[in-house]
Amino acid sequence: MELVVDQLSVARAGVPVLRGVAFRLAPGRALLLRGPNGVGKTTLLRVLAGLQPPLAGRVSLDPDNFAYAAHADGIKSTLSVAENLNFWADLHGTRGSTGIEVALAAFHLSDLAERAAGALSAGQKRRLGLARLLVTGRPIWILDEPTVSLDRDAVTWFADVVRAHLANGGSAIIASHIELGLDAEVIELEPFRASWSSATNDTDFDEAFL
Amino acid sequence: MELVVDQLSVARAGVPVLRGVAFRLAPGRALLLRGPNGVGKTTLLRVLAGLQPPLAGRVSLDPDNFAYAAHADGIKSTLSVAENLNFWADLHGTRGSTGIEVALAAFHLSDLAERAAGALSAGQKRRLGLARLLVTGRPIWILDEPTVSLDRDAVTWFADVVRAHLANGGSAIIASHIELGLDAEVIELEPFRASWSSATNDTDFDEAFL
Amino acid sequence: MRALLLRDLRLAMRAGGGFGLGLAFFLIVVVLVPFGVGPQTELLARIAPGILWIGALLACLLSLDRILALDWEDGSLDLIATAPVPLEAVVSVKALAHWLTTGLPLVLAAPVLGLLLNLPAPGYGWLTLSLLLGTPALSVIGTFGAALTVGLKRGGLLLSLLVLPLYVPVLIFGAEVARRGAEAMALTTPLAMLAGITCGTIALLPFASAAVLRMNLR
Amino acid sequence: MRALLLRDLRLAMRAGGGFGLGLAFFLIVVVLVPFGVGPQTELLARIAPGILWIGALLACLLSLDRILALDWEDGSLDLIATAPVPLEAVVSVKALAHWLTTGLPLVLAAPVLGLLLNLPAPGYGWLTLSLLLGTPALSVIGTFGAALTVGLKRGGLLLSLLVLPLYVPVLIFGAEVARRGAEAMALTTPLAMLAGITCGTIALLPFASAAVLRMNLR
Amino acid sequence: MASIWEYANPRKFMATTDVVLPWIAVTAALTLVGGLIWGFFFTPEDYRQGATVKIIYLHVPAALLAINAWLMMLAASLIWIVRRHHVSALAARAAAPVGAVMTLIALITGAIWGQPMWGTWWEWDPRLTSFLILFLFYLGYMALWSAVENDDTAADLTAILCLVGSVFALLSRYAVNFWNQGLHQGASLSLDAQENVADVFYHPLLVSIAGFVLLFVALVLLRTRTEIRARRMRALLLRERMG
Amino acid sequence: MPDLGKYAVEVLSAYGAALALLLLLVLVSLRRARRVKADLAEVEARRHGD
Ligand code: HEM
Ligand SMILES: Nc1ncnc2c1ncn2[C@@H]1O[C@H](COP(=O)(O)OP(=O)(O)OP(=O)(O)O)[C@@H](O)[C@H]1O
Ligand SMILES: Nc1ncnc2c1ncn2[C@@H]1O[C@H](COP(=O)(O)OP(=O)(O)OP(=O)(O)O)[C@@H](O)[C@H]1O
Ligand SMILES: [Mg+2]
Ligand SMILES: [Mg+2]
Repeated sequence: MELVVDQLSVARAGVPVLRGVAFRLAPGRALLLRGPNGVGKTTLLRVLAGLQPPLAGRVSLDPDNFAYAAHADGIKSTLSVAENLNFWADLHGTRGSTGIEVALAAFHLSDLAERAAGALSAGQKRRLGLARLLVTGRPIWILDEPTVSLDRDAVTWFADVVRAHLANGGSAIIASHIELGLDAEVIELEPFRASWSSATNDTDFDEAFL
Repeated sequence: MELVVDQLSVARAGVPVLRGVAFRLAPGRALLLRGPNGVGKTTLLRVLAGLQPPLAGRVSLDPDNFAYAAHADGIKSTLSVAENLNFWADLHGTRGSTGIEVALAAFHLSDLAERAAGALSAGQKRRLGLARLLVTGRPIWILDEPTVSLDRDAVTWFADVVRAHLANGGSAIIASHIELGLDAEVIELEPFRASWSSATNDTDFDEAFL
Repeated sequence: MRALLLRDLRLAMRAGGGFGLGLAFFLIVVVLVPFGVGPQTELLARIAPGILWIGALLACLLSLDRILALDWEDGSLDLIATAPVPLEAVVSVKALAHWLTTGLPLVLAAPVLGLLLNLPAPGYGWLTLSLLLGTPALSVIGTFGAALTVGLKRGGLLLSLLVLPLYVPVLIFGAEVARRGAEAMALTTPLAMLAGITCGTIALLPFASAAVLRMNLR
Repeated sequence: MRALLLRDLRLAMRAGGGFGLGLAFFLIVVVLVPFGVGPQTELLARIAPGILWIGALLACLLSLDRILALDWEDGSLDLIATAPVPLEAVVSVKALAHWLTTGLPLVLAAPVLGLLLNLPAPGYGWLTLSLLLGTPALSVIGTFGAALTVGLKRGGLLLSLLVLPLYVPVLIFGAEVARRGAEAMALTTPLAMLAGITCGTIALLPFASAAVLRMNLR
Repeated sequence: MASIWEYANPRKFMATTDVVLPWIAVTAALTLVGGLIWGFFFTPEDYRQGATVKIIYLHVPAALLAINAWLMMLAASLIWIVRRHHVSALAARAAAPVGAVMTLIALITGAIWGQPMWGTWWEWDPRLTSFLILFLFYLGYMALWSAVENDDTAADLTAILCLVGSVFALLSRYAVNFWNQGLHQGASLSLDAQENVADVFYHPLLVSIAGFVLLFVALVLLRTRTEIRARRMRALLLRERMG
Repeated sequence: MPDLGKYAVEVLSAYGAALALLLLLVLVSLRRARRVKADLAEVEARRHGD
């Protein structure tokens, strides 16, 4: 179940942003994506999650190996914290096996379980969004700036959860600007930035549209 | 024009979250608000900005001394970066005096000035949101987690802008979980958390509503 | 899929969830008509079946943007799309939830509102039947429209514009059934057509909706 | 304040901004009516002034939630509220922008659509006049409703429910002017009432809207 | 004498109504049942309307209360805006469903009455129409209360809606009158009216009006108590979570 | 039972509908009152308990 990404090019709104990205990710390992604002981290992660097709290149695993946590959390503010998690557990068919208690406990949300999700602060919401990962039961986590709004304690809880996931043979791809204290490979995306000149065959009219 | 905050209590959705917050902020100084998720930083900042009334206590300056930058940036995605900034400059009547070029340059947005704001990445949007502060022409900045989504370079640009603002006699109140490298006083909000027991007179039914 | 249906119904019932508001809108449209065209009973009775159908259609239309846009805005839709459920099933369930929370109440309320417009007595049964047959098609077609406009900020009005032409056949046959019913005329042809349209859209349109949604998500 | 007005107009013109969609909705409602009530010319002519007014009102209603909700969602409203401009002026400008982008096009389009419904010849002038007088009130009242529901997720339908009863007097007098105009009857009283209501709402309601908005922002 | 504003203190209000409410409830039940039985069983038929006059014992009291409940809500809203007494805001909230049901009863009994008298269930008569509009106002008012999460904000918003709505309700009343001259009876309960209803109908009508009014008071008190408790409970639950 | 003549259906249905609505309102109010009272008591007990 090694993930192999090969010569991947991705586009945002039709404009290529990254070209020729390649990496391998073995089970039990984490990968940090680094790169300045606007380099294309979010776009790359959406491609991996199967939400948009790549421009070129190959991802060795099916999208349903990935659990994606985006900038937006997908939280329903009128449902309680527990109802939100239960929904995701049901949808992924993991209600019986994992149980949401583990996920709640991991992010110290058990006390807030009955609270309507709309009445959480920014960081609490984020924790709920991350707890969702645990109930998907998927091996590879794709995390887009997961620690936004988290306080220092919450960041360590998050790192613990990721470490436990890796120890269980899972893996994770994380885009983040801050230090997480994880033992992970780092890939810098700046060199893959798609520039005008790096377009492969500029003469092809069809290609020139892109 | 010193800001004096005295015995301030603030409530969110009718529930007191902080009690008895007090501090002073002289021109040229910055203040960092620290505290775990959910302690009430956002609520406190909204009260200072005049968006909601305090439960008790006093803020020595009028709301129109403050420029507020919230979690949400107030960016119109169909307007260009320049149009967005021009609007705020006009609304604050500073179009003539400061000019938006300074603001654009400070956050390295000049190249993107004609781009529709909706086509920016998360960090670029954030920079546009912060550039707005420069065109308000207001002396005290209230910043709620300003560096969310910013890459390392952008964080230093931001710190430079704040330092320049302080050097001009402005001041800033910043809620943030990460280190900004600013020379600033720090106030930890945890001790001011409004707890059950600190409720003044529990016996009064009228008060018990709150 | 049951989880999704239950969640949508639960969301609709919660504060601000919009359950009953479609109904209220229907009521209000029907109430406004006499203010506009005047209070003459005999005139109102003549236009009653048509107005009731148009009112139901508009009430349905207005709630369409809740079907997908809310889930889009808070990011749930992306996450649902990556969950192990086929998108065709997702859009069908969404349409079903919309019908249960909007269409069905309209069907039940229509006879009462018929009173307000002096609908002739034989019309009530046919009006209800035609709405019962027609509103599921409205929900399914509406879900298609919602999928088309999901990425657009406040696609609400654009959505109406796209969906209304698609509603025209349903409206024509539905209102025809109701009108002929009210005037006690033969109505098998429009009834059969209405039923046919509904079955056809339910069977086929979810595939189009899912395809369109997939495009909009990327 | 000019900046705000210009921004709102510019936003309306941009892609997805909703300019012209109210108009399209108006067109479609008017087009649907013959499908609903049947194609008899004389019947349509009788209900034409009323239907045109109701169509304009609904088109107006549907675009109300754009007035404030968009600015609320992306946080601009908070920032505008902290800017050095009185909130009363802000809501007035918002209502004006809404009228310019929605009400005015409706007024201009109404005579054309009157043709579709066989509006009698003397009716055109009065129809236009009544809409010209009445639609500003619709925008101002609508802004009040938008301010009431601004904090609520997708308050759209609740907004309709709250605003429609408030629209009743405007609709009655407006449609009455148009109908009497079409039938060449005396119409000074409803015309005076319509003008009175419009002036009254424009003068007073912004204070209520600003108050309500302030409450919703905190 | 204690100021009336003291009853705006929730604790005081709860204590007082705790004592008073059972009495009001019992009186209400007795008067209402008495009035309705008198009206239903022991009045003659009207020479024109036949047995349908008996509907008047439901219709007229419900119609009166439908309007007066709104007026009460208006007064309570004003008190909330001016003096910010929570009890009065909650009383307005408590009265709305009662008023709505009264409006509905007036509408339904009126519709049933219309069938034999006017030959139609519904007629766009001004009085009927304005009741329908009133019903819509009730619906909107209640919907707004339940849509807003923060209690104080909800109270503020609904109070202003009630104020503005009242003005527009008056306007609509006038508009509707202008729009259609109606079939409906004028008010004939007034003291100086020439053609008053005959005493045989009048006396039981007064009793059932009294019954309805008492029932209204009892229900509003009961529901206000519930709202106060619910409000306190929400506050406590929130605090509990705050730790 | 008085003789209601040819209007029996109307009068009886008017009484039936109105009384049913009133009864419903009373029952709903009472039930909610009872439930809220019980819930509040529980919360208060929890509060004083710990
Ligand atoms: C369907 C809707 C109807 C509504 C909303 C309605 C409303 C009202 C209202 C508000 C009153 C109180 C007027 C006052 O005392 O000033 C009233 C009284 C009355 N209504 Fe109706 N009404 C309706 C239908 C009818 C019908 C169909 C009849 C029978 C023909 C009827 C007969 C009466 C009578 C006899 C009174 C008592 C008038 C008096 O003595 O004051 N109503 N109604
Ligand atoms: N709708 C759009 N149309 C055109 N270009 C876009 C659009 N959205 C984003 N872009 C551009 O695509 C590029 C990649 O954006 P992306 O969001 O993937 O960056 P990112 O690496 O996630 O940045 P950040 O760290 O700021 O989140 C950026 O340069 C951005 O300006
Ligand atoms: N709508 C609401 N109803 C009830 N409580 C709420 C609501 N919104 C927030 N809260 C609570 O109010 C408290 C203060 O929230 P606030 O957003 O001010 O925290 P914060 O310090 O900004 O946290 P963060 O660092 O996560 O942004 C939190 O405990 C939160 O759970
Ligand atoms: Mg990104
Ligand atoms: Mg915060």
